[in-house]
Amino acid sequence: MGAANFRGGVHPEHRKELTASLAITAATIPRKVVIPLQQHIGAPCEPLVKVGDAVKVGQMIGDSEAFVSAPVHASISGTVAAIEPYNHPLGRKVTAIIIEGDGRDEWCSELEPVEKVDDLSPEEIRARIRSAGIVGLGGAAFPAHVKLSPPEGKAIDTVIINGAECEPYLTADHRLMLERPEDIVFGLEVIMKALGAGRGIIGIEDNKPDALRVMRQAIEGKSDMSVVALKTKYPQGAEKMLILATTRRRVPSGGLPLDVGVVNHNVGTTVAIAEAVRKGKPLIERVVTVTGEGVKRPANLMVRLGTLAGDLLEYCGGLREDTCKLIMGGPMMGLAQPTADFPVVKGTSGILALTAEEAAVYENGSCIRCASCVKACPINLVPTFIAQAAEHGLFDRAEKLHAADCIECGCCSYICPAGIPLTQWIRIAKAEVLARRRR
Amino acid sequence: MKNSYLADITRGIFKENPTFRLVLGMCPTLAVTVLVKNGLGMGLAVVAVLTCSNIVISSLRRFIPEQVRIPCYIVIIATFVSIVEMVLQAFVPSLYAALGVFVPLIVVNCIILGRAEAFAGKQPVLRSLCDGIGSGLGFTLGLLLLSLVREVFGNGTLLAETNYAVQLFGPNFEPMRLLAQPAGAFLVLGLLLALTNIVFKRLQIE
Amino acid sequence: MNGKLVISSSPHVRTIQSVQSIMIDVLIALGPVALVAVLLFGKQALITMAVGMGAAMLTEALWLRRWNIFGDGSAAVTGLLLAMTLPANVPWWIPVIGAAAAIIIGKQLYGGIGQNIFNPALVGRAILVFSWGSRLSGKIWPVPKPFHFFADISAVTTATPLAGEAEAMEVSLSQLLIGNMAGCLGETSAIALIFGAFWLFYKGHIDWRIPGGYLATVWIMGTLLGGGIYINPYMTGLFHLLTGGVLLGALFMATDMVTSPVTPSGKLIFGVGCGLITMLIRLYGAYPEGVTFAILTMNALTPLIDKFTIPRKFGEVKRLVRP
Amino acid sequence: MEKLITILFIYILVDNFVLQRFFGICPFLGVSRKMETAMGMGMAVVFVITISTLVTWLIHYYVLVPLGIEFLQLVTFILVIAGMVQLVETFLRKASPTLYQGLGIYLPLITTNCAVLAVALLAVRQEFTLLESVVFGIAASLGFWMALVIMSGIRERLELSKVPAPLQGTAITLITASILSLAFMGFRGMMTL
Repeated sequence: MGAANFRGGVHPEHRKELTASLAITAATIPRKVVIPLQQHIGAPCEPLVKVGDAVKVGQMIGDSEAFVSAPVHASISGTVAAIEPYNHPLGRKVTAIIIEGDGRDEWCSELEPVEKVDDLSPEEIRARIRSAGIVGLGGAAFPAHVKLSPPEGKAIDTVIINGAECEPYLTADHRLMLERPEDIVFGLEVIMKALGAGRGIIGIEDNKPDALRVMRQAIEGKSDMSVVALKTKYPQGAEKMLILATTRRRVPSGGLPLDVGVVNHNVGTTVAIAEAVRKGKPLIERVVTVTGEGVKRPANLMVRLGTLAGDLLEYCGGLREDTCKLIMGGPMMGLAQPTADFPVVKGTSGILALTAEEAAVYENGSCIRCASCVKACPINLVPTFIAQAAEHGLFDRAEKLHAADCIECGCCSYICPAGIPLTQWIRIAKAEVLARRRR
Repeated sequence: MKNSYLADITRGIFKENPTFRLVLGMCPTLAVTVLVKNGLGMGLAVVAVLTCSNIVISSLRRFIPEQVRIPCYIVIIATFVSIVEMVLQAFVPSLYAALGVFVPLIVVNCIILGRAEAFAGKQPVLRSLCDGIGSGLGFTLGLLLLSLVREVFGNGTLLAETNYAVQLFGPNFEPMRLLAQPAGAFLVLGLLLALTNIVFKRLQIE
Repeated sequence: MNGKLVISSSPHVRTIQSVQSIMIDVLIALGPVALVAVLLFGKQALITMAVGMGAAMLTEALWLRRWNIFGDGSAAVTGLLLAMTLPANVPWWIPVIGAAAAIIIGKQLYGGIGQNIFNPALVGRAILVFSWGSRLSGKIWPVPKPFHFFADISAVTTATPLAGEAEAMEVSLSQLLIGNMAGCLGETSAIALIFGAFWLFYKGHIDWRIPGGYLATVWIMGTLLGGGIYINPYMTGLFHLLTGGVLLGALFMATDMVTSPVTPSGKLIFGVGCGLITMLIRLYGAYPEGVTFAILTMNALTPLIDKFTIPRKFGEVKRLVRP
Repeated sequence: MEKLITILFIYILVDNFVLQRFFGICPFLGVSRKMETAMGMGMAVVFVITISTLVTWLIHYYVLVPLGIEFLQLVTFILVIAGMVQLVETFLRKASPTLYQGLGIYLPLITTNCAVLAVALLAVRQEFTLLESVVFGIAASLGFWMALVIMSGIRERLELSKVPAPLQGTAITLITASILSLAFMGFRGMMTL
């Protein structure tokens, strides 16, 4: 049997060799952190502290009443210097709590550590995960406890841990699998328990044989878990593609994984869940791959949330002269940043500095109808037609062509020989179509 | 006042040229323009019908009830077309044969009904006469241009099948036969249209 | 770090493939065919192809007022493909007019690369066929003189194998494969055509569906009707595959990206349609060859095919697959 | 029977009314911008041509010829067609409102579609029998419909492409028709009457 696969996708250069062999090291604890009150999908948090308050590491400093939300915690000890709007990597200013550190790194612990999962009920697990402020660390930043609370009548039988890490350059998840396999297995157990799921699958792209080996060893003796080798192809880590590849189930258009009895979590999230449940540790740090030809010393770093990207890049030796693009996330779906003055948030899997040589230039040439985008689209759309409709403002036509189903993976733009920024056009169409539906 | 008569004539030839500006009466334009002789013949036949029907419709405009005006117009036009058909058949049978079914089809040539509806049904007789002549000549001009291109390059002749026939090129010339085919008619008309679009744009700018 | 950071929408990396690289791949794929044509028909083949390519590139450069004669390479492909559909002994002005018509009428009037509805090379060829038909698709074709580069190939002529029963009987299978027979430059050698097409398949520039649908339809119709009750026993399915422009058309013309459907099922429909029309014309029409008309007709139907074959989107299922 | 099939085949493909015979060019250029209108117009034309051919044929052989007034052919035919269009319109409005909604707006335009009169005249000139005339009408109008729909598909695509300004609209449509006509010339000689 070959590696698990899906239809479509592209094969961008991996460029993971820059950091794949570098073990995760802790970055220095910053003097100042900026903690946005919204680092997740859902309702923003209200601050629980005032300017001038002293805070300790792990202290909850923002929370919300809403179910779909996640609290935020202080990631260093010190004083709250300001609560004001600050640059957010998603592109707008968001109210953030700015903490000046005292350099002492004093921890506060509100949760009791547990040694055995069996001691906790599903409700307790969910409560711990929520209060730890855990969200999807793969980038989507969807609150983890919400995913673990399926609505009535939706039975979940399978939990998939996403270790595909199909984005080029990024190696954070890869390193976690090599270095923290027990945490991942423990986290998976916890998730399965919370959902009452009988099957756990860890999906890993087959360009990471060492991770496959380590994880296979880690699950030895656990009959309800399996490690699946995935064909190396972008976007193998996209929710729908991963579920199709590992279980042959198709998430219906407009539906969620739980519609096919599946919940999936990223490797990083799983580790965070393990730590929250076992040690009571809130989400105050995460692994960030700082890489790209523009970075002088690429690294996989354990970074306190709220650390400014500029400080992190400084720690990695600074940027090269010919850096032309700074990206939060991977090169396929990440967001280009105008400055390095933005904090690491829960969804920051990587900080990428690309030189002019690596970064693509899209010039919006004439479509030659080569159908590369049609072949590449994992969702079976006809990207060039949607883009064309969007370009001419024909949003009815774009809707008929299923613009709203686009997962914005970027395959079509990547593969287009004419250099048309198809994904960008489709995003415009998708936004318009969704806006019209709401109206 | 005189100026307005002249304007009625020139408007049909240039500004509202049926072929190039209004894109009307395309069927005969494309079909009969293989030779200049046919194009010219068709053009003049339309001038005759258009002028006569314009005069009659204009002079009867107060007596034709609004609701049945279209059938009335059609009967008037059909009458003149029948007359022209018989005249052609009697005096220039070769032309009549060449134009074929397109002679009776002048009835449904949208230029004629269009002028009746837009102009002759509302305007006095003299002006309608001028309008008829103008639009008719404009149409003839279109046919002439198209048939000129098609005959010269598609056949290598000028005014073939008439007493003034000229062989334009030497014996080694191989004419572009395509232009004499239906596809050639579409092609040349399309190109001429684009060309007039360019010319008119330039004129309007200056 | 100097200068400003560039802000743009993701993705931030891109394939190295470009329109130009695709066109160069097509030219490479046409290499073997061109080589065989020169070996068979000598200098006249070389002149015809060079003139066709040159005229096409020059016309496009003049139209676009561009100094770079090669540009994205699409004009060179059009010119070469047009020359491939001509016999070796045409006068020089035939490829010149054909290439100019192909570029202007077939392509630039529609707005240039990617915008045209019809395959430009075939538009050029169709215009030539109906203007100077006796020059390029008459009954009399030059006979190849292999390896005689300077020979005058117009001296000895014959009919194409497609002309009728007697002519079909005269060619052997090896002749059909190697191309040592009367025909257009790019139509004679089946081996060279298939060899070249492999490069395009390897590079992923052509989808199997168009040539597959085309060739299968021709073979099936040829076997059922060509060698059966109609016309003659020598014109079998294989004969129809290897003669005339079927291979050139199916592998290089019908697969033209711009003028064929983009959807997978659309491509198959397109291929089958081309095959059907080609064989209808060959078996029942007035012309011995139908490839040009078949592909042009299907080009016209491409927007409709595209419109009605939009693939089913991911997860578009009524019933959920649950274990 | 064979003749009927031949007529059908010839007037759809070989001697296409629009592309080879230049009948109905004005609606062909005018309503081929959108697929939906092309479909509606095509359907309406098939409807009207079939019925009017039947009626004009009957009038010609049972009224005009016996009375010896063939010179009135043109006037009667065009009046019959105009009347037929009116009649079809009224009938449809009562009998099938949905169909009327689809075809209604195109019906008045058909009076000046020269294809209708051309079919009526040619049916008589070519001395077709009644059945042959009706088949001829169906074939000619189906050919018209086909050309219209093909062109509408192409024009919907052209609308999104970069056709140079002077050619936009009718000019590029004519050039497209030219190449389409070229392609259809390949069907020549497949069948003859």
